[in-house]
Amino acid sequence: MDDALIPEGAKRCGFPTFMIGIVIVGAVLLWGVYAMFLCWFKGLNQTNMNDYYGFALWIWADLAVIAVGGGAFFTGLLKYIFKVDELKNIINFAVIIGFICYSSALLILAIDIGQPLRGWFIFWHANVHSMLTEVAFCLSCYFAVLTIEFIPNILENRQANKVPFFHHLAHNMHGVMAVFAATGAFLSFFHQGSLGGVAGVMFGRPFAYREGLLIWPWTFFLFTWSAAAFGPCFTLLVTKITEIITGKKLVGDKTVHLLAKISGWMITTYIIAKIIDTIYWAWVTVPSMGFKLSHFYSNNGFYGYWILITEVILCGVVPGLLLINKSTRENPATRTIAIILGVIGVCLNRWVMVLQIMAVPVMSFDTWALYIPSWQEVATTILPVAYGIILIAVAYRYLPVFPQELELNKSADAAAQN
Amino acid sequence: MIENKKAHKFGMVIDLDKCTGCGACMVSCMAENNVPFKEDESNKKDSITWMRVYRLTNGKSFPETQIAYIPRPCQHCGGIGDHGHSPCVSVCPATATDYGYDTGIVSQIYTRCFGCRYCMGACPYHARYFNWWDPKWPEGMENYLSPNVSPRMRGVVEKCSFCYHRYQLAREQAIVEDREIEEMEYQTACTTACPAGAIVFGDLNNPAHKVHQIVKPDPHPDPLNHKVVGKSRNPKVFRLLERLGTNTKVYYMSDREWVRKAGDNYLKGEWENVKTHHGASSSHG
Amino acid sequence: MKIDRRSFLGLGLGAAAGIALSPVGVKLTDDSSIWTQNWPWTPVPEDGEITYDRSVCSLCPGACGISVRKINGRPVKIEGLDDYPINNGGACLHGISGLQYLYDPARIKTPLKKTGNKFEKISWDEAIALVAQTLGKIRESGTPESLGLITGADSGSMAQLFARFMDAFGSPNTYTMPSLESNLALTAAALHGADRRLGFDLDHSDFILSFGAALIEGWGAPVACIQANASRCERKAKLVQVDYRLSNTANTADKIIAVKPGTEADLALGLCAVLLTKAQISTGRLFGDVNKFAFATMVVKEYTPAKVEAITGVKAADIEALAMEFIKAKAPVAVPGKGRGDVGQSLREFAAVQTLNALAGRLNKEGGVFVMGPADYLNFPENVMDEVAEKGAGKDQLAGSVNELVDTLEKNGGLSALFIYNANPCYVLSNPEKVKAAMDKVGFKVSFSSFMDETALRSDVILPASIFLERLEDVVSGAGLAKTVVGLCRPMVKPVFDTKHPGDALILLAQAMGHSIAQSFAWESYDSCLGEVAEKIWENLSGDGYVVIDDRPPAGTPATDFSFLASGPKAAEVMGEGDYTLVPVDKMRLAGGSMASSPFAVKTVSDKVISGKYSVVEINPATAGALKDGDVAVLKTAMGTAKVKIGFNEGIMPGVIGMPRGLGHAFNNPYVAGKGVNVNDLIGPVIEPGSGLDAAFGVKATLSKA
Amino acid sequence: MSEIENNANDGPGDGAHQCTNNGPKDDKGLGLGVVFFMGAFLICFLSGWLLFPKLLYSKKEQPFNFDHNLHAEETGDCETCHFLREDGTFSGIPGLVACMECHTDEPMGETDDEAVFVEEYVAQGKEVPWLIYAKQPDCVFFSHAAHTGADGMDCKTCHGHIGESSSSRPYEENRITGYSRDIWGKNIWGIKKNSWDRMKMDDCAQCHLDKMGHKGYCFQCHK
Amino acid sequence: MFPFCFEWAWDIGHAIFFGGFWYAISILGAGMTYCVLKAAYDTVNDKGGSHH
Repeated sequence: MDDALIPEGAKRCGFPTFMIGIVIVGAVLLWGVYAMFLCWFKGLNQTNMNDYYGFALWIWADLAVIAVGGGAFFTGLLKYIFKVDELKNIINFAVIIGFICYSSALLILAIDIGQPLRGWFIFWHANVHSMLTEVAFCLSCYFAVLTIEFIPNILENRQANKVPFFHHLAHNMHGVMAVFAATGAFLSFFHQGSLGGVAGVMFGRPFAYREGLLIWPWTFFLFTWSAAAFGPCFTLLVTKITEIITGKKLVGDKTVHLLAKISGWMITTYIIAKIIDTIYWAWVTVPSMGFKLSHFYSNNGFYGYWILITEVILCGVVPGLLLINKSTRENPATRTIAIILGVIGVCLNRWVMVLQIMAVPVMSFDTWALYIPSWQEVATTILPVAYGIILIAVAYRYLPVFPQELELNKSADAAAQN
Repeated sequence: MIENKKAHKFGMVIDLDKCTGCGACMVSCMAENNVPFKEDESNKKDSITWMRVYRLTNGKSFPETQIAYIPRPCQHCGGIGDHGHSPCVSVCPATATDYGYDTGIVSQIYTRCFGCRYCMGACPYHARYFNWWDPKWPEGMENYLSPNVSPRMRGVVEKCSFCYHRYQLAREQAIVEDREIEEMEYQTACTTACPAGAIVFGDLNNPAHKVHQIVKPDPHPDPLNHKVVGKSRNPKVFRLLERLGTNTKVYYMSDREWVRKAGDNYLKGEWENVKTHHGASSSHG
Repeated sequence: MKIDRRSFLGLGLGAAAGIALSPVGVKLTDDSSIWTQNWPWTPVPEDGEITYDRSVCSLCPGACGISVRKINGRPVKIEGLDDYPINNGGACLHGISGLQYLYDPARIKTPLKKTGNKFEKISWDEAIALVAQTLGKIRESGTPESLGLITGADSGSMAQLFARFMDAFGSPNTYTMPSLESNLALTAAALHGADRRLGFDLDHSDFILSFGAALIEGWGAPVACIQANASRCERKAKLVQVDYRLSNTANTADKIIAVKPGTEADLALGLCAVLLTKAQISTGRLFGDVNKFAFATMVVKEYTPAKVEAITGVKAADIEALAMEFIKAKAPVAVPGKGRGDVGQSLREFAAVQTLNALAGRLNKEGGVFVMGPADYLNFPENVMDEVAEKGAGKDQLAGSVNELVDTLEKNGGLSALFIYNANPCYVLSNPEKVKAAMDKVGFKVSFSSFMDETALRSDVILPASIFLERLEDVVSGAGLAKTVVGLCRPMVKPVFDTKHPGDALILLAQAMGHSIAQSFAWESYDSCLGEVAEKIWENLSGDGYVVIDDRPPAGTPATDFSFLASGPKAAEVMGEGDYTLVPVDKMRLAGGSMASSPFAVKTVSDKVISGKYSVVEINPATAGALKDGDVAVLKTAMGTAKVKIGFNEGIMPGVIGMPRGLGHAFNNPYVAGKGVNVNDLIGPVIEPGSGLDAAFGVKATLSKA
Repeated sequence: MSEIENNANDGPGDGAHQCTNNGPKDDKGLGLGVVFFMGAFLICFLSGWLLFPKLLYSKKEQPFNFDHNLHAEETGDCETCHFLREDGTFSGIPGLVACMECHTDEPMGETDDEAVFVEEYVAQGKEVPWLIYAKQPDCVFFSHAAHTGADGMDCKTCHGHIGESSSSRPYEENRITGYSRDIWGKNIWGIKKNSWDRMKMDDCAQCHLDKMGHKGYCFQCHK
Repeated sequence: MFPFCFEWAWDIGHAIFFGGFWYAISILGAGMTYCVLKAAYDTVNDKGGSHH
């Protein structure tokens, strides 16, 4: 039915099967959209956020998707600037994942604000000293970059590519992609960093506050580094999932191993920096404000030292080591474990930097505050996931996302034909 | 002409030994500033009270128990070094809140605010409140609203303004009479309401004002912590979370040591040094 | 001509480009954001000229002067009035939120008549005619004494006007709701003679011994007391609080004497005994006093420090030391009245405390207790009473107090009509179910309420009263204040609804009834009546807004009659069984009497007092057993059961649990009503013989996890 | 290159691309697209510029005509009617009581407007619901005392020559924002020629910057 | 964001921030403009399609 749109030579499931999948995920999407409209029309009272929890679940989701979406900029940086040519086999997919992550992030921000129609004030009336302003500017610009990076892939659709102008446009954009990728890397560096800065500059919140370099707290650099480190993990994870669902090998082992190796070294170096930062914070920064480390991890029903240990050791050191070690990296099982742990680790880090901050009492007579999100928050947080699945499904079906697909599945196809 | 005079630095000192926790300041503030209310206000985490009275105890058992009530308006932080870098002002992405260098008052402009709530996260005093709901008054009750303070709409942050409109009105009066504002002409609603007379408000920069005389703010940075300026040279006076460098303009006063200690966080043994330190910088004065 | 896809594409692109190059996009973006800044459903208060008007608040007996800020005549804010002799510029949260009462959702907007179970709107003419007709029939039947009146206040022209109506009608059955004022009057009557008031000169005392009085939480004139306490701190005058929980007053005190609840009188008598033995106060010194020897003998024998220790839990040595400290102070004063001192009080306790003052020679001394005469500034013309009135008014009262009246009515009935003014007995009195049952025995109930409260809901006809902001009235200070100030409450705004001044309603009613009653009420309106009867002080009253009748100690030492205590009255028993003693707790931020709290006041209340729809009970963690902070628990007493939340509080005596008073209202104001339980539902009245007071200071209770 | 030709014959394709490739054979289809494009562009462009501003604002007439010129001649200045109160606040548009200080129950002239004033407002004791051209939104605090009093500014600087008008122009209200058109200015882009053409925050800020060297702090003008 | 915005100031903070911002925007804008124009040129000059 839609054969004309499917890339030449590629095997895809039947259109009805495809639509059934889309409808099922679409239902979840609609649920999220319904919750989104509730938040827009009835206001943020639809959430369980409160004056202690001004940032809550979906801001965590926002930071988490941006972190894991960091795979796009980092892979792009490696491919186009450092000319790691092997990564051409996964760059398209990394860009799509990044596109999904960043469009979701922008959507979440649009739901999150109390006055969506005034959202543009952040640009127009920008306070350049606010980390959030930097986030907004760089995020939107980088989203434009991702769109630019995504366009050639879309234009390579079999039908679109027949249009000479589109064909040329895609070709020319490929030609100058390095410029876009460089700009994207520049923008990414700042918005990933300023997301870290959002928490790090809050000198009224000892749990969040970090000293730093010039105007940038250490969390600024840690966030950028961690996004670059864990982003590829997420790209690999989504690739793996896509391979499982499609039942096809889509990216060659060589590429996967290379990206995993790079990620492993990034994680390892990041986690060393993170450990140093944590130690300095715990032994120097925090005591200067009159706090002990234990203050942040006791006297409450949820946040214990477990969260620190899980984030740093289990989901930081462990995946780092697993990925720098050749044997564990090339073993699919241990590699998958490592990338899953890595993704959890970076999400946990964002959780801590968004939610634990709000829960920790600062005034000596204040108490811990914990919060449970409402269904509307959960639905709007799941919304991007559903949207992402649909977009990946559509892109995979109609666009030549994986250059190696045909080659890697030749024998299988041949076998099937026999 | 008005701008060129020496800048004011309006501030407050609250005598916690006089405060009875009666709540008159909270209500006076709500009535003065058109603060809305809703049916269930027992969840204090979404209940808008620009002035909030915290209750703390010394943790001992009856009859040794002691209570202290801490009225907490917006602290109008001057920020590290008192350069106007308050925790909230510095983070607002849309410049909906600023630091008035002429008064030391931290503003909040509801029509500019787009409700990102970053300022609330940055404020350790929970002095900022979000309008989760549209404000709604029972039929007819909107008749008592004051035109001097703009009612807020859903989706924006609000907070204590030190009753800035009272300053504006006092200033207009002074302008037509071609003179300066007197100390008692500009007083916040909570100050005037307090039946115990626990709140004193005025210009911390003006030695003739009572608040200055009680607080005796140290013009020099605290030698123990250079982030801290304007520390009180009165040993009974302290500020909340002074060590974070927020440099608040709301001072508290108590004879009770455990109350003064509760104003900030101290590591084991630190308090003993700090409590005797008040006089240390008095050599400047 | 072929219209194809390309044409549509052209159309679309052209339109988009055209719009993009016009101001539409920019303007709509900007204007839509401005729209959010001026949502039509967000009110915009009208601006105008600012004026200030002065009046007096009559929400509570405190009678503070208030300044009302108006914009173009529209009241927007109430503040304390500077230089007013009672509150000197201060105000309490209830007074400041006064404007919320003006537009309260529970306001009664027109006269109402009950038909079946529903209220029906009627006109004022109809309402007055209906009441006049029904009362006329009662008079015709020759039983005018079967009209009752329950009123909240005993002073001022409105009280006298109602009393005059009852007289002219021919009924002695007027009952005043218990208040600190009435309890003090009862004490003075028992000790010093009828028609006396007691005033405590806290401003000048250097040693205040408070027997549980919540001096800064609504006792007496709340603002005056808070200011007295602040000046006490400055003067370094001492406050010793006898209490079983750390009230805010206890917290501000220099010393707390922890007593078992309900044994305050015993401690006071124990202190008296110490004074008589250790301080060598010669009974002969008490000139002109009655039964002083009998009292002295009894108290020295029955209230030895050891015995008192056993009863109260206060160490004998501490009792002796306290007594000596009290007598040695320059200007000591002992203050009675647990909490606000209105309900749950016993005459024995008030008398014991006042006796302590008498023994210490503190009567009519600066910084002591003033035994004052009535605030005598009103001159009503002589009442015209016909034969029916003379006969009826001469009959005996049905009961000695409003509590006894409830008993009598519930058992035997006895009233055919009842006026209720300024009172909400169906909420305020202990065991409101019984009060409601008693009310149901009365055929015809006329309420003069401003709000559809628990009692108004059970009335047959409502003649809605304008509230204090809408009416003229003289307001006399009282409530334990050591001075007498008459203030003038003035209308700050025209009545918002179709309500009338209750004085006007009463005059119209009297005139509708005709005959001698009409002659007694021959005024054009209440306003002219007030001008006439208060003529003595009217010029100053209307000019300055207040008149200070008296603020010095009365001359001489009044005689004390010790007979009541000498007879050895027994302490009231605590009702029921249980591990805990439940006591009501008065909170400044919650109105406790007939006036419900405002939305603002309720908003300020801590989540340790109200949590959602639950009342939170205070309990010392040491005696909480398996219950945890924040648990929902079932509280059971002999009178009833309620679901409550547990709130740990180190500051309450182990074994005692405290429940906030002023919650559990049931009427149409979602901001105030439907929150928590009415503690009076759980505490049964224990009527004290001899005084008729409900002396139930608490009740035995059990708590179990829900 | 056969691909292109095929596409061109098949029809679908991008208009812009086809424009550059205008071979005579597909002139018809392409021309139509261009015509549609141009037509739609012109209609939308012109309505955006001409119709939209008209639609955006509603025109309301004042209750009756007011002759500022005449009144100003009688009283000699603006302050007689638009005065500062003793407390320094600005009285704004005079209320009925103020008008009645000169006017009486009897019409003072023979104009229809005077008759409307007397019959509909004076006789019924009703305030005249004037529509205020210079009405600022609720969030604005503006001290006339500080500007006309202390600084001695002329009314004209902000309000223009309204005092010299002899008839009341219609009041134009933005249908979305509810603002008077005088705030944004007559020009749809908000471009101004005179100091009184616009009354936006930027105008306040500009003047403050010029005179005081600083745009001022938020609370100076906001409440 | 623009020099005519209320918050705009000619100071170092704005110079760095908006310098970076407008720089990035110009790169993206210039890049895209180049691509589109070049594609249009290529299409007209029949150079497309043969490269793949």
